[in-house]
Amino acid sequence: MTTQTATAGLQEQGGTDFKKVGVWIASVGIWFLPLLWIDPTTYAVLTVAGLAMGMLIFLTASGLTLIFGLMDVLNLAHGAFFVWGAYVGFSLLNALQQVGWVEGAGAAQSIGSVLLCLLAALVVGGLMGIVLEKMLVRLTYGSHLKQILITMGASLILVEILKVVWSPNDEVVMVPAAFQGSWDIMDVIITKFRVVAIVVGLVVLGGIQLVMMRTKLGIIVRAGVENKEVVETLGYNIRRVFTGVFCAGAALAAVGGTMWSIFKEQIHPAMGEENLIFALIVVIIGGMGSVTGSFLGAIMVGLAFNYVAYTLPPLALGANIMIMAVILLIRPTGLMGKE
Amino acid sequence: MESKTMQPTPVQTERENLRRVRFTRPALWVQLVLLACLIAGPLVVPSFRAMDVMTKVMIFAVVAASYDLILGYTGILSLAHVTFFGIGAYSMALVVFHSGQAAWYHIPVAMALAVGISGILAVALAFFSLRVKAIFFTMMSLALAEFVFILGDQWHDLTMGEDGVSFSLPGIFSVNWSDGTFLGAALNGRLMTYYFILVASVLLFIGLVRFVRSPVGRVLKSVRDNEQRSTALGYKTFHYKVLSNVFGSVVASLAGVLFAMWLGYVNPTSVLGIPVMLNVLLMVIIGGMGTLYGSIMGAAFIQVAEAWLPDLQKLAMLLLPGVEMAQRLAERWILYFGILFILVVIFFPKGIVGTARDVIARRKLRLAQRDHQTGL
Amino acid sequence: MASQAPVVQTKDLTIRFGGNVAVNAVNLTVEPFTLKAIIGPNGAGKTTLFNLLSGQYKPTSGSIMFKGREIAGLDAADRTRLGVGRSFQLTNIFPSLSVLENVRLALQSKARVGMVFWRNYRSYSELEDRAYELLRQVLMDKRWAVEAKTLTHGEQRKLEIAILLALDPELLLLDEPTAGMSLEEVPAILELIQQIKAGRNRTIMLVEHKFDMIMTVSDSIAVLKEGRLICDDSPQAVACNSEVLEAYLGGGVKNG
Amino acid sequence: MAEPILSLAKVHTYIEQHHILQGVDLSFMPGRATVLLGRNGAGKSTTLRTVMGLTPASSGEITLKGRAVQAMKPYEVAKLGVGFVPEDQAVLYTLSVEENFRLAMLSESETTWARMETIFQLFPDMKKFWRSKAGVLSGGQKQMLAIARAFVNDHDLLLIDEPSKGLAPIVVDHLIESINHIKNHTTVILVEQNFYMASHIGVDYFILDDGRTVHQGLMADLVHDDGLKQKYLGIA
Repeated sequence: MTTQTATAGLQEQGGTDFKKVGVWIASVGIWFLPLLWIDPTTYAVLTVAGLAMGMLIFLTASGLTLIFGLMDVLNLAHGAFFVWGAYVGFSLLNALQQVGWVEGAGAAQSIGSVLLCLLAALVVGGLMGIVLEKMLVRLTYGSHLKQILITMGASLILVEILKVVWSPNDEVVMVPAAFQGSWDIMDVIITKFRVVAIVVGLVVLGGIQLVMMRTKLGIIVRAGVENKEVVETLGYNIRRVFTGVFCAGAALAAVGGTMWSIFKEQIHPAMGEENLIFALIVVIIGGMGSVTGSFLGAIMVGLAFNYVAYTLPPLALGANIMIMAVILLIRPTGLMGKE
Repeated sequence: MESKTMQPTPVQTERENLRRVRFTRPALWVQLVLLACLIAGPLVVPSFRAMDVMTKVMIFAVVAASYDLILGYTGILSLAHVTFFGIGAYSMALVVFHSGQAAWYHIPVAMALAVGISGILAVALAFFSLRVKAIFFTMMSLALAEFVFILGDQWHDLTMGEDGVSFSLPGIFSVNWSDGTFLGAALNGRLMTYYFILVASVLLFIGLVRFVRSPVGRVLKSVRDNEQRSTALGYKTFHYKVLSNVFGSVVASLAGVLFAMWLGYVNPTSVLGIPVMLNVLLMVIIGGMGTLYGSIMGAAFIQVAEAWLPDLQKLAMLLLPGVEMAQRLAERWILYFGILFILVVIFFPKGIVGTARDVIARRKLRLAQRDHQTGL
Repeated sequence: MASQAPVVQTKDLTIRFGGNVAVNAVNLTVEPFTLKAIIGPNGAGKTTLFNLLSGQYKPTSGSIMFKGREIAGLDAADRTRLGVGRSFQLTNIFPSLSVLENVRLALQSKARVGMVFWRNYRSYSELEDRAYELLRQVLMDKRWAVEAKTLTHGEQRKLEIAILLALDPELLLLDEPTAGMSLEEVPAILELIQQIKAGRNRTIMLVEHKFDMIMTVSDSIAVLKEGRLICDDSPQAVACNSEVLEAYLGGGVKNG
Repeated sequence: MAEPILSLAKVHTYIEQHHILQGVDLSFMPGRATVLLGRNGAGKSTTLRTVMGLTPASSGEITLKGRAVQAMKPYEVAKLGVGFVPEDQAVLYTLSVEENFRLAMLSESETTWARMETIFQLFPDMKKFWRSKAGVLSGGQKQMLAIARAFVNDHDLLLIDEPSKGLAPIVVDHLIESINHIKNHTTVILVEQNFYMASHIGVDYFILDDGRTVHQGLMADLVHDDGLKQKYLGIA
């Protein structure tokens, strides 16, 4: 009898898998629709831009979704980590320019300077995450309202401090020489840094998946998303895991900010808030708590934004909100969200 | 049976007592004094700045109270409340602006537009996101707020973009209209607009109070307490949440119409921006969530602070002339705002009115206990 | 005759949670103005059956007729309006509202003025008076003004029954009304149930573990085991049924 | 006489405003399986959860191997060598069986993996479904997993909450067999409504009622005491 129920369970899964394939084909197919009014060359350029943008949004969204899934915390200060990452990267690039590693630098120096920036952002973001979690977020577990208010307050403070340390105005970011310019592949212009962005996004996705699927830490985090109490009674300090995940999420957001600043070649203090909106949409689309879901969501948002922005610029964000609404109508918990 | 007709039950006694003190309870007097101050204010203190602050307090008290209905009484955290306020403000501005010449009927048309658009939008927002976890609503509302802001900022043909829209009001509300003096104060368009806003915001506020004290308000309270139980009593809790959300949003949009009338100018940052939303949120929390009257306190606190904080900044700069960092810090008043925000949430979660009510309730309890003991 | 139609009639009522069949093809009939007790070991599906009847869950298959009308597709609020009242295993009241308000809200729902938003709720004085009357019935009138969370456990259960009576349901579903009560408090609840039954205008279904209590109050007893209805008979017949005893003493009687 | 491995003295626990444990006194001897009995809502599960620190005691003392643990966090109690099997087959559905076991291992050492061999002998299904998600297991298999999981570490004390809940009789028999095997190495405290299971595992018993200890003794005596069973357990 026991084996019967088990096989029944497996069959059931097989059934949903089949349905899933159909949905997958349909949802991939939709992305070729813009070809009806956009010429193929432009479409290819927009697609690369959209993928790059999606990857960068994913950096912010992955942390947001993990923090929500594990800790049930909606962290509205996530945009602040992002913008701090951007400014740290900007300052470090300025400093590196003094030693000639940025403009007019060789390939190795260019790669080195970007890696240094990412490392600096990682450290700063991570530290900010730990401090924020230990000082403030810890007080708000269990109350969404308090979380939202406190993290929003923290976000205001962090962005204001940023304006004091740097300036409230736009700044131009220098791009390391090796990443300036673009390649021309059969009339398709591909900006070099977009490719870097895609690579970094894929590396981060791979890294997260590796840690989550292959390590003990990953098992603990996934188990914590499902049932915190069981994890605690098995002898793990879930609070420490919380701090760790919050720190990692903040670090990822800061890395995303640095990448974004080089990608856009300019920064301003409100960019964290703007990116947070994208990340929230992505997290809702993907299903709160799912890294894979937010990856898919980020790609969708990045692509849709670029296709629509090319056709009707002011409606680009609106298109993403429409996608979100449609997905919520079909699946109220998002693409990969738990029921 | 006879004893029932002879002796009123304690419930009936209490009701009778309440009815008897209807016109003598202290809260009523506080309200009347407040109203009298608002009516006499512009006549007694003929300062435009004072009148400006008073008007903004009235309007934002209504916005904050309507937000409290959603946040405090229904337990939904919306970040799009100011969006509805902005829709009202833009309705007023654009109706006049696009018709070229202001006419008296533009005001009711703008109000109808505000109610219609925000009503439909509120229903749609609630329908999409209230069915699942409440947290979805928050995120959806934030996205909506951002979207409407971008529309206001970039749909240049309709909204004039970030430059905003200036317009003049018709008839006796026009800044150019004046007709001698009244009780020593200049009788002009400003004053008439002020009184119009006074009447309208008092009516809106009374509407909110009535809503909260109606059977619907009681159901909302029960939903916050134990939603499953409300459902088992036969209440469709989803409908109640939608109703209160729509009612609150519509009131906010009407307040937006009043705000536009007062300023004669709207732009995206002043009526749609996230900082305005945070302002309103802070008003509700400082005043006390779920108290409605707290909104008046909260609105007064924030508006007064905003009006006179720049003076404080100038003072700080005078006192510390050489320190550049101090000046930069003084400029960033949102920083203090953020700190205040966190401190209030952590240390003063019940707000002014909520804390006051707690103190009064505790004192009553202590008195009752003492009576009980001495009675023995 | 229409009045003789059973109050509740389920046909092949089934609900699955994943692979687990919590209620399995249950055919149950409850006659008007009788008291039917539902017993069975833990995990037998008693509370799940109640959840199906009151609309907290939707059945996977099967039908539920209430006074000859199919209700399986209706939600909990609609069923309450039709006359299905439900008490919960864990005490389920509005903790921060007053005792009177707890009952008044139930009456307000029944009076269908819940959607009124322009009148003061206190202007419906008849609801308040009726609520007080009901509190008197369950001997709780002295406590009308306090917050419900300050009541003792037994008082909260009494309040719950007052709320249930306020809904004026034809069918009362009582899920372990004495659970977690101290032994001194049980007789009062028992008396209350007897009193409701003596009124001859309501049908009661009762989930209870206290076997002696069930034997005295019920007209018939249905026994569930692993989601199946294994017996539905008079109290005397059920008490002698060997399968029932086995179900009660646990799964292993035949092996041990 | 030996020191008790775990003892509770005048323990009170509140869940929100409900006073669940109202002065529980218990002591458990090492090496003797003990069953906590009592009707629904008597406070049995809460007793285990209070020992684990999941619903902290508001007053009273809990002593584990001579150390006061009432103020400890669940993970600290677990690290002192206490295994806990919660009710309702609390395995992690989205993790594979393998990952469920790896999660439970406090250290993934040679000896731990050696222990797995014994577990596979006791629970052959665990080997069979090693790579499957725990969510696809049947109720009985999930319960097996939850218990087997607690067996991978060298626990001194194992708290098991209603393992038989919702299981078919044949599965219950298998469970009894495997818990009796564990009993030889570890002190077991079992909360159980199923009297058949309780009587086949327990050596000592306690009866709780209304959050208080009302009776205690040897299981062998209780089996024949119909009066007591009727009074506190509602069975005869």
